[in-house]
Amino acid sequence: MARMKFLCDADRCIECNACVTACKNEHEVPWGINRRRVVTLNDGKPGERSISMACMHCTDAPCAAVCPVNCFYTTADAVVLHSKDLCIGCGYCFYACPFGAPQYPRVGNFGSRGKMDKCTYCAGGPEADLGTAEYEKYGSNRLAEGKLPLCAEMCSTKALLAGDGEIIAQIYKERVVRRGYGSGAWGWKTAYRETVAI
Amino acid sequence: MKTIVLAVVAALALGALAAALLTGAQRTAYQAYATSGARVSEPGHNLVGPTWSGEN
Amino acid sequence: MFRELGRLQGRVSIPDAKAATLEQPQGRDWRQFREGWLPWIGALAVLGMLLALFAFYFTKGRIRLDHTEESGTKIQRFNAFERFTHWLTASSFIVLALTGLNYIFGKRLLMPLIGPDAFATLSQWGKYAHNFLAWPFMLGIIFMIVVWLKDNIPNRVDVAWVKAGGGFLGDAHPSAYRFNAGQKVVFWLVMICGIAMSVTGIIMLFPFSATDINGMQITQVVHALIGVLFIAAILAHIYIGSLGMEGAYDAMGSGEVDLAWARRHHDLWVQQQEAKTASGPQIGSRGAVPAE
Amino acid sequence: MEQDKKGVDRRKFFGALGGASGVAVAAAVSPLTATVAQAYDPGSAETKTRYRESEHVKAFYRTNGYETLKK
Repeated sequence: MARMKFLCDADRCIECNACVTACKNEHEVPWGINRRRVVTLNDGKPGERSISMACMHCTDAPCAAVCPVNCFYTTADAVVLHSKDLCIGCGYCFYACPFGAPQYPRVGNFGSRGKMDKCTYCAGGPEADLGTAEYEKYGSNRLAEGKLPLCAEMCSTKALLAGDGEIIAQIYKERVVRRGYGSGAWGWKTAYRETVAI
Repeated sequence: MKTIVLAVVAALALGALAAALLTGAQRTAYQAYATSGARVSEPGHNLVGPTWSGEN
Repeated sequence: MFRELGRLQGRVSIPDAKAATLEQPQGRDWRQFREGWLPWIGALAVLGMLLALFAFYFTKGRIRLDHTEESGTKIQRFNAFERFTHWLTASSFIVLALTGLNYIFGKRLLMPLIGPDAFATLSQWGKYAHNFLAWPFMLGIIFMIVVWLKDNIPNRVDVAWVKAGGGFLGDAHPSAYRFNAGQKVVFWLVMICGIAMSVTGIIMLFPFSATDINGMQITQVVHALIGVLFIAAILAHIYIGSLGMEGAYDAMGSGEVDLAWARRHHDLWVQQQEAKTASGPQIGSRGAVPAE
Repeated sequence: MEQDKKGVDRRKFFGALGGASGVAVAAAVSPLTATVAQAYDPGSAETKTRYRESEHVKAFYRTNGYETLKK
């Protein structure tokens, strides 16, 4: 069965932040919540790399393991989702997440920070697919529409890949072979515990 | 016994006071992560549901 | 590649400093602590203490009150403010302990029993209780410093008390001032643990205002570890103060203890009080009541 | 006399507590061993696979790998 993954080709990412904007628009994410963000390493120095990062939908997800109310679940597509009805906003998932994916609508004190929000791989939540309730809590469900996450679909430099992990890894490997270099699939070892042969 | 009841009541009252003060001083993400260049008004109720009161 | 070794810090265009951390593999270590070590440490500490107390109760039984001619005469041991301080701290501590344990064991023990929805609601309220009742607890700790610090400075009598086994081993009743060495240990334990819990708790109450993600993880580890040990220690305190020793509860319940009990457990303190009041208002306020 | 009676009641209470803690040990130990990420099950309708290799998705793979992907 297809296993959904994200792959950011850091040699192609130009830090245009269009993936961030597309995500915000697609799901009507409020200001201050960033399901996806672009981080620039070695900014202004030789070897500068920009990586678009969101929830990587890990195998054996740390957020799901540490959640004190077990509000996470993994779909058959290996997408890690959570229920905002169960979430108590404790913030443990943010401590455990290697990628800083979980977001909270309120930031000051721990007591009332609100329900956690994170990238859903454009796959909605536990409510019925493509319903209003699902959209209001989790955003749109493009996977149910037979599409892929918008951030990857609209990436102008084709840096951000989404979809079946085997296919996108193949695309990336062949790119690296063709151009002769590649800085690796960022976060894959942390998220999926697999060796990418590049 | 009277002192115990008084202490429990005081604990609850102080807890309620702390709740009121801390929740009042709470900042939302759209206030915290906006720069001066952004005009952020009401960010909408999306992703938390239309019945979200701004609490919890 | 270096990405497995450590944290990757970059720059982001959004004014959220913690978003600039691209990867922090330390999250997996924290997960290992929270899901691997903490439940075991917590279960061993709490259940181990319960079993130890259980064993103690059945081998040694309650520590009884000696019935002498002074039984029935009362002496004030804790005034109203001291009792208020104790119960303010104690009642918030109990809620904090239960809701704190809920973070560790709730999903393992309670969630299968009551279902995810009810458990999530309960945990939500538990979280509020934990966050907001922390403040009366911290106030109680401050009050305790004010009212009891002066009586808890260790001195030579405590050494003798410890050498005599505190009266638990054998039948000897070593001398003690207002607080014996065991009680001083409880006091300092509450002080050290309470202050550590308060400091780490405040850091976590205002996430990322004082430290970054790895600092938050370390803070949580310290808070959780001290928390479970604190709970185990307080279980022993609750036992000895209620079930374990006859007459001990009265000190915090009504504030007045039996003079015979006081003489046996805190002889030097009784002498001090008698000297201070010259058998005045503190002692025998109710007059002698025949022993039961 | 009355205190002796109390002691017996309390002893029974404590024995029951001890028994309960024994049950708690048994209950606690079994889930402690599970450290793999686990979560609640919202039902098969919610965890079913939604991804399909539709024309839309195939177009995405094609355009992203248009130089290299032999498919």
